Amino acid sequence: MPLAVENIEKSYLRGHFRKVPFDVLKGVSLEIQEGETVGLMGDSGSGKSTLARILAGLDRPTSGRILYEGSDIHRMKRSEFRSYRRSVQMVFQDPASALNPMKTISRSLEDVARLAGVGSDGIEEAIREMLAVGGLDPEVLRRYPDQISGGQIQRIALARVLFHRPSYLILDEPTSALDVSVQAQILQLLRTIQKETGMGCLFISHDEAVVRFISDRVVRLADGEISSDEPPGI
Amino acid sequence: MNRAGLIGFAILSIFFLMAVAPWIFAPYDPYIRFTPYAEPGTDHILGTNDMGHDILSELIYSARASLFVGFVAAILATLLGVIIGIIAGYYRGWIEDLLMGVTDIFLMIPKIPMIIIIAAFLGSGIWVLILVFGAFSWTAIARIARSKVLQIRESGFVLSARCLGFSNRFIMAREIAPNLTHIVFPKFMLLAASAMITEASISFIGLGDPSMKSWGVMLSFAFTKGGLLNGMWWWYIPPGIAISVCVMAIALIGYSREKGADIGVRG
Amino acid sequence: MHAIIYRWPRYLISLFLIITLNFALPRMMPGDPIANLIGESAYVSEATIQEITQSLGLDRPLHEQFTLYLQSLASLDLGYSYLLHAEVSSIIIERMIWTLGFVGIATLIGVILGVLLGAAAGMNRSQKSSQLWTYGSIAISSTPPYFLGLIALSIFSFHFGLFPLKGAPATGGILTWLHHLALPIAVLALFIAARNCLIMRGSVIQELHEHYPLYAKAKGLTDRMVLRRHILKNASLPVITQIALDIGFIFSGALFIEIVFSMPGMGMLIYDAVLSRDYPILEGCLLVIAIMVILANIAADILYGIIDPRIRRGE
Amino acid sequence: MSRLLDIKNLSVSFVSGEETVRAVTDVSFDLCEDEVLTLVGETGCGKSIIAHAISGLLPPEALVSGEIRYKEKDLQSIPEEERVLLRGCEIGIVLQNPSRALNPLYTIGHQIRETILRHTEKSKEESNRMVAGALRRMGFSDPGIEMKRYPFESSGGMNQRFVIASSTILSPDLLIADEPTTGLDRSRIQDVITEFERIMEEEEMAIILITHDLAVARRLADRIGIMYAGEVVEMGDANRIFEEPYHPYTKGLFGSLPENGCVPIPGVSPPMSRIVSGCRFHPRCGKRTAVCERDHPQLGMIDDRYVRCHLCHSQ
Repeated sequence: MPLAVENIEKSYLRGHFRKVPFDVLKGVSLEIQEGETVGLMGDSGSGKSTLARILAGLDRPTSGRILYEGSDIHRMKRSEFRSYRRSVQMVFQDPASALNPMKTISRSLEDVARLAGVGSDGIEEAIREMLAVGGLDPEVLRRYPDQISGGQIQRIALARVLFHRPSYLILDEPTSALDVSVQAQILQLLRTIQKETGMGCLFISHDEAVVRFISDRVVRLADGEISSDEPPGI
Repeated sequence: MNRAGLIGFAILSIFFLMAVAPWIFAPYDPYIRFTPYAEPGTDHILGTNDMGHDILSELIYSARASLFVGFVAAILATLLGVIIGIIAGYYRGWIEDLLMGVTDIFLMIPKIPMIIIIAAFLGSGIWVLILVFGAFSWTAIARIARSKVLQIRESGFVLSARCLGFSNRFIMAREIAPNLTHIVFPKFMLLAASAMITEASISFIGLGDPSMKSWGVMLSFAFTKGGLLNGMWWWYIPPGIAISVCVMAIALIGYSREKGADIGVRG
Repeated sequence: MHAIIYRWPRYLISLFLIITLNFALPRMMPGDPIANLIGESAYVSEATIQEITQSLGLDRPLHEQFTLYLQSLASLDLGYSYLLHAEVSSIIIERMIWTLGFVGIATLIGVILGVLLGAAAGMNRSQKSSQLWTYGSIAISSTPPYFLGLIALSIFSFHFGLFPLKGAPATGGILTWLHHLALPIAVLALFIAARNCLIMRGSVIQELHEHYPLYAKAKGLTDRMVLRRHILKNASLPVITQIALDIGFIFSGALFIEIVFSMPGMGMLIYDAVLSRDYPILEGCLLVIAIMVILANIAADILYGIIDPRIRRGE
Repeated sequence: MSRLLDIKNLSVSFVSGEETVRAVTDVSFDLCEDEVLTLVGETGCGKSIIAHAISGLLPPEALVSGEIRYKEKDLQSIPEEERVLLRGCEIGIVLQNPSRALNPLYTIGHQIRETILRHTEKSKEESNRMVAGALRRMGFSDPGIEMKRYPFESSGGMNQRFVIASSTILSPDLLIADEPTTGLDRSRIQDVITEFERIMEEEEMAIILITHDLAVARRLADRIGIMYAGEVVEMGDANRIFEEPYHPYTKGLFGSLPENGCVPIPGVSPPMSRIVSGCRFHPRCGKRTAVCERDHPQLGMIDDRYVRCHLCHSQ
């Protein structure tokens, strides 16, 4: 089942004293197929992060529909929306704030497992599984996020959202704050995971080379509108 | 914690012990009457007051009221402030506008005159002081909590928690609130300090709780019953010093936890 | 300017809240409302009570009473003190001049002293003198201001006899006046300086963590120039807001210092009113102090707008 | 071309508590007039520390050893007053995060002018003309408007160009740019690169460019130094190194670029507080031998460049 947005518009009121409406997205339509990686490019201010947040259900569009399994997610029943939430996951840019700094890694993973309904006896197994997906040493478990590297954090963030077995994954500049050698590790990990799970991905980046490497299709966003949508080879 | 903070902690612990078990420290029951106006000597290290009460014992027994007012009022104000700040910062929109408008309005109400007038009408009592102080002191905490929440709510771990499907309550209580401790704790300590000074001030003008002994009440009697005019320094200096030292201990702990503004030599 | 336009409803609501509270307190509190309105220890005749009931509309519903109350406030009528036998407004004005002068001078000295010491303490944190200012400020701000006054009084007036015991001369020229006021002003100024020193110090340290001081150094400015031309201005922004919010606190401190020095200002007025439960006076004082705090906040907003282009030019 | 800068055995370390962080170890290089040297490396490799050490902007707790000779003067031993005056005048410095490098409370014009007024006797009007001229050369058609702007009114890319203008307004002999493109959008990065290219073309200036962005390095550098764990591991002509890297780390770094297939280097960079014995790269090197684990390799000349690797030398 594809994930699609139809004619999405989003405007904010800007300014503290005189509120001026500001259009971030001006009618964007996009469809992501299962198993497909769509690269989304654009400068800051082009609306790419806003689009990602709308897809993840974090923001509501001013108008337009988000369709998943044929129904509009903002017209869903609470329980349906909750299951949508789990099917579409998101990974964020800044590794420094990707995990709660007040929790140990083990605690962060445990909370997700519990949320997914894993009982106390299954927790350890669940955490081991998540570590295996991220290719991480169990030694990181007792650390706090500021005691491990940015690359390790992004692996944990990735492994954690995969625990919900989402059908779609949105990645908002997941490697922009990382060094190239670490970026290569994460991109390779993402490729492997995607091959195994057949997820659809929306990969946001401002780096042409990265997007070309990872995507099946490249969509460019400029001033809140899609300016091109083509295979990465060109 | 730095050295100053540790010293503060040690001093505060002693005061707490005095508050919990004053009989360990005090030489007499503070209500026994000896010869009034006795000068400091071997029997009464700090002399006696106009009622003949041993001043040192009174001083030690007074720790309880002062600390109780300080910390209970601070806890009340902090809880209120943190809850309002988190809700305003997390939900944003009209809830934020409303709550922050209320905060701004409360911020401008002069606290001590307010407490004076309410205590004058309602009669003096420790709970009047605590409730009124709490009701008018949460504003600063609400402001800093909200501005911190505004930052945190956009950070990856909170957005991820929303995507992962955690409830808003879980996110506010378990993801956001713990991250506020290091900015709220110093303010909490300073609030406790400020509540203790307020108690001492209010008691000084005769609006203290007559059923409890406190340093402010002691000072008030020393001032009105001629302690100052007769040069009986042992009557009015010790309670004042006790307030200052205790408040300073609390403040030192607070400042030592304030990020960036830490006192003392580092790096 | 935008900030003020944006915030003026808050000032108004704040004032309105105080007025409403003033109106409600005597009428809601336990006890006889008449006693609450005229003060517990005031003795008045039956006829006067009738008159008060009439003029305040106490026999009418609350909202009509409130309208009457607002009308009298609008004509600057704060009520009548049956204990002092005078209009509350005229009593307060007479006393306020003292307090305003006292607070004004002390605030000026205290703020300048505190900001300078705080800036110095923030710039060189490891210096001995910086630590002295810092710990000294913590000690002073940990002390109730009136206790500071008591100590000053007992040392300088009792032991050394340098200053008079009472803070207000009945007659005499400016020198007598200064002689009487020097000690209370010094105590309040010290108290204000201590608070501002800590605020400024924290503010400077925070600015030092910013990147622009480093870039200013990269232009060839010395540390002293960076402090004077860059950090001082930026760091004083939060201090302005803080002073405005502190005005209520400074006033309260001043009231207690006045009591200790028996100065004929609002502090003594409140003290006497508390002892004799002269409620009209207490209510009038609360309103006046609240108005001053609001005015201070408006002034701070204007000043902030002048200094900070981000506010001046809007978003 | 004569030598402008000569750095010998520069080491910088920080002591915090029990730990010693050796941020830079034994770095030597020289720089000719009119030459662009780029130091490339990943987070924490010490490249920015070198920039700050040359500029004299390291925090006081940094322990610096070695020699930094600028125009035959040892910058470490000249008096601080002399060194301060070099900054902004002879040595221009551009820092990362331009929007934070500028003071939010002053206009762009004021902040660029500050450099001129600090180092020359020029009047305010003359300085303003100079600033306007510089901005016009950068392609701002109406410099008057730009000069009246505040930093919060311009984008990050624009602010970075203002910072560059300010740092180069007195035509320094040496320009040190620390991550000037970090945090900017691709197209803004392009603007900044264009700006550097213009400076290289129009002005006689030696440039040290610190960056982690290989694309930027490739565009601008004459010579390039690759850093790993506080050391230079390979240094030489930029084109030659990009064509054919020798050191295993350089090879790994280029291989992890997406355009080269994203082949990652196994493992992670070591923490600078616990440095491994032998070659610092050996735990991650696929070709390591017993020598690599035991002996620390020296930076030696191979063909046209310097390389720090046992294997390259034994081939």
